[in-house]
Amino acid sequence: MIVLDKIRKVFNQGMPNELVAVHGAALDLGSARFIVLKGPSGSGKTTLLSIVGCMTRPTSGRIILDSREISGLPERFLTKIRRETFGFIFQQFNLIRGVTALENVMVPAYPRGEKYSLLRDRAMALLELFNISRKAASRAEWLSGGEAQRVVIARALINNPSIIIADEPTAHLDTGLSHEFMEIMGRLHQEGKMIIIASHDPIVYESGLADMLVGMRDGRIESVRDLA
Amino acid sequence: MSLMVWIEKQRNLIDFVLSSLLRRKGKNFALIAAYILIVFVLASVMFLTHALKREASIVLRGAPEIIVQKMTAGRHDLIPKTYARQIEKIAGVSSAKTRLWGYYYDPLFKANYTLIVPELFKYEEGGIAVGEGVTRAGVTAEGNIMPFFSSDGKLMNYRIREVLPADSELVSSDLVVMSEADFRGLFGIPEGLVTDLAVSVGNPQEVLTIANKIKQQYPDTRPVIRDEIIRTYDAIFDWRSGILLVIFSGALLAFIIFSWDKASGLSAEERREIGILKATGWETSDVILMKFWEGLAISLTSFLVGLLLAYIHVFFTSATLFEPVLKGWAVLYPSFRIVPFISAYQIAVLFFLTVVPYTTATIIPSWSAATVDPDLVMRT
Amino acid sequence: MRKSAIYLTITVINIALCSALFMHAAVRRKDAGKELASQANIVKEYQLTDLVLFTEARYTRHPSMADLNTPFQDYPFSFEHFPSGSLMPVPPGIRR
Amino acid sequence: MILHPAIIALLAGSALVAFMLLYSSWYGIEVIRKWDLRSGSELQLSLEKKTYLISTMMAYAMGFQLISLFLFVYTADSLCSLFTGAMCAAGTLNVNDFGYPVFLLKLVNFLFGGLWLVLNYTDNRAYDYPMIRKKYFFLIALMPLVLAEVFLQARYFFGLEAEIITSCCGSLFSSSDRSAAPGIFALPVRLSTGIFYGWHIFVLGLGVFFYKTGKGAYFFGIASLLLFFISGWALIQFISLYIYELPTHHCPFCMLKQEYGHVGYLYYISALAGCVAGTGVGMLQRFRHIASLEAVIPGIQKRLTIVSVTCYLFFMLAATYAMVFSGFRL
Repeated sequence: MIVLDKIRKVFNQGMPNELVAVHGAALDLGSARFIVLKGPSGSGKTTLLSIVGCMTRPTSGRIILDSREISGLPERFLTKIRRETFGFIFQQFNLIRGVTALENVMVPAYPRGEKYSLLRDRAMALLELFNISRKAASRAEWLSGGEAQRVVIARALINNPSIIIADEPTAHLDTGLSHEFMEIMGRLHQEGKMIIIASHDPIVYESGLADMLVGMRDGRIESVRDLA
Repeated sequence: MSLMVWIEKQRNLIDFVLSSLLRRKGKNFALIAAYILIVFVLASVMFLTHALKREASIVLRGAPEIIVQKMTAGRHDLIPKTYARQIEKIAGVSSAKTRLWGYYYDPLFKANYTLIVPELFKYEEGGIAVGEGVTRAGVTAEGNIMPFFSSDGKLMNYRIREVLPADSELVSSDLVVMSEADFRGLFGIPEGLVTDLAVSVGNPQEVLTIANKIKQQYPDTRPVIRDEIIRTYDAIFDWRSGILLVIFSGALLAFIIFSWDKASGLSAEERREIGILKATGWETSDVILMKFWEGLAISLTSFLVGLLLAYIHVFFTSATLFEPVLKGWAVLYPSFRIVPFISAYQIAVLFFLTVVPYTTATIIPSWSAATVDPDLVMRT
Repeated sequence: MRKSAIYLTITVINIALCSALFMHAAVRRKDAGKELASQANIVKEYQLTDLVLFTEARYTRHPSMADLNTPFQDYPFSFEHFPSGSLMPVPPGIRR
Repeated sequence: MILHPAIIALLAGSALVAFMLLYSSWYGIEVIRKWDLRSGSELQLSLEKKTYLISTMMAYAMGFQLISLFLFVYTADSLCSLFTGAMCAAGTLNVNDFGYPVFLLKLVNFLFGGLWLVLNYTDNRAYDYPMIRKKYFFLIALMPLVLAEVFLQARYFFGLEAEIITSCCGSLFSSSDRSAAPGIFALPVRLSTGIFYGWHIFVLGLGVFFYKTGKGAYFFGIASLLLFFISGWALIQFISLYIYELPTHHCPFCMLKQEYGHVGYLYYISALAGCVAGTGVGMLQRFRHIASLEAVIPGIQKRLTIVSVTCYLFFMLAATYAMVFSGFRL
């Protein structure tokens, strides 16, 4: 369960180039839902997403995750929550170059100190799940768009998060791959994971999978539509 | 956190460090090569000077306890034998022996020899014993004749009766040992005068007192104490490695600036990479730890390899690369195998001189890399 | 094999080699006893005071027997000019 | 000044440590003035980032400090041949007035720095950094000591001129008196051995008691701090005699040499680690009621207790070993 209360995020505070990215956003995102954040670029979607995902701390306001206030936590502790709760999929694939697909999937779990063989088996199983285990030993930059996309999803799942956050995931995919991506997201949602996607791509917000549509503009929440 | 988890975490981080180091092979190998070179040169200097210092202090323990020289107008002058008899009477002096020695410049081979007269010379007049270096410089051998020009211009021929053992070259390389009569004849030194005196003292604690007494009794002399000689060698070699270090510190500094620059000049690619790590669940201290392992992988490897190479250089090849420096313009250069006097202390000093500055130089850059905001990857 | 395992193996080998140096040094020092004794014998027998390291000039050959003014003996205003002189100062023990 | 590689290394090393501490203190002041965890302002975020840098720097600085402590002693030892009458580090340190103060400052700074790291480690385990101001005050208070060390060390090395006649360890740490060490150290052997073992066992007992019941942390802390001094005193007073197997050799430095199998390192390191860990237990006791630390502190204290007790036990066993297997009898 995630509740946002009067979230405000300011960049370059007190400088001439001060920028208010999010203006007092208040939102109850509930739990285990499929949420799409809709809005033009520069509307504050990404910033809001990174605040929800415990990547950035808001300048003011409160975030409550599973009835615990986390907005005042220093980074050391936020990271732990982020690692255990969220899986991320970025606009670019953001795979680490020069490293194999398998290692790319494993990297987020490295600091946890899990036994290496177990971790590797888990990563392989995920690659298997998305039918790209044959590419496990290929370097990230040798993967095709579709393969990279699936490796990225596998990476987001390696720490077994309950919430998946995706920022403009289809921006660099063709129509076919975009549909495939949404299909996988639908499958994960059915398995009980909460999905939060920020996008202005109709394939995403008209897919019929979302049960909550949030519209944003100029750093403010414009509309909240519950489709469930 | 249990120990196994901790170890596994460190190993995971090392895995990642190696992946990312190998990805930028060229740059990192250049860095490691420069690092190895630095360690190699420093370690070679320290190994060489320390080993020579130790060897000098062991070997020279047999040198005369006090050498008494006469000074005339500020110059070392011949000393009358009567001084020896007077000095022997000082309480505590067990003996005062005369020494005859000097230099001879051989115009044929452009080499400087040291000519000495031992207390007891084994061979008859006309026979000499020479050091290994002399036979090399003069292309001669045992049984051959060696020509010398005396002070009044006459040609004197001496037969080499013995070549001093090769393993003593460090102290005997340029020696020409001859009888007293030959020496006096060659240089025209009158009877009754000698080069200097070697005084031995019964109780080692009294050496200083006796040196002072000699100085009082004969104000025109200068006593040189053996401890002073050994101390002088210690100081010479400490000074030498110190000064080389100071000269070398320019290179060291340049290297440190280079590694600082390399560590802090994060490319956009590296920043993005660390952003990815942090966004997907690495904490700042994990990244700092990862950077610590990166620094350790580079510095430990370079340190150990540099150390190995320096050891081989100094003790297997007798510091060939430094020979021009040690040799200078000398024609005679002893060929000696240096006895490897090394200690953990030297390793610690080297470590402090190379690894510590490198590590310090990378602390701030690796911190600033580690504090890249995780949402960086979302904003770009 | 994991990369960390390879690296750790290499490092362990490196450290082992470095400790082998110490053992080699210890063995060589033991062997050198004869060599050192032979040198010490010569030193004692001929009452020597210095090592034959720098034979290029008289005062570099016997640093312990030299004076502060030795380099200038040839000519009062000449500067000391031998290569080893740039590395080796006049011994401090002679100064008093 | 003697131009020796180790001297250059030590001077450069302590300059680096001083620089790191100055830098940390500078930001420490800012943290003390402006820290506000509830705020998400950019200033606060950048201060939080700085705390990582300061922790890292301090950890490195302490590592260097430990190496430099031994390097300092060892360098003094290797320089002794340059000074008439100096036979080991004890004589060289006595060449001018700065040698011993530097050595003592190095010890003290290591102990305080170790305590700071314990405090920092604990504070970082709490989600609201409850001790942040205290720990930076501590850091700033540590500053003058470190600067003094750097300054005195430079004075010491610059003041070294070969050949000043000094007293060696023979006259420094011994007297003809049968009851061994001079001055404030002098106590009958039987009594001092008794004090050494008595206090050791007392501290070990307190440690076990604290581990079992969680009570008596302050006692344990103070007792183990005292034990450090008692151990050092015992080392000079009588343990050294067994190590050297000589009736008048009380030098605390010679035991670091190869001739004695570098055995001194065991004593020094175990006493230093035992003291930092043990005193840390007492220090943390003050903070155990802070809400966010309540769950954290007892665990850390227990681990520190294990470290401290193990180290001191090790010290005692090593000393006993030296006494039993020494050819020397008092």
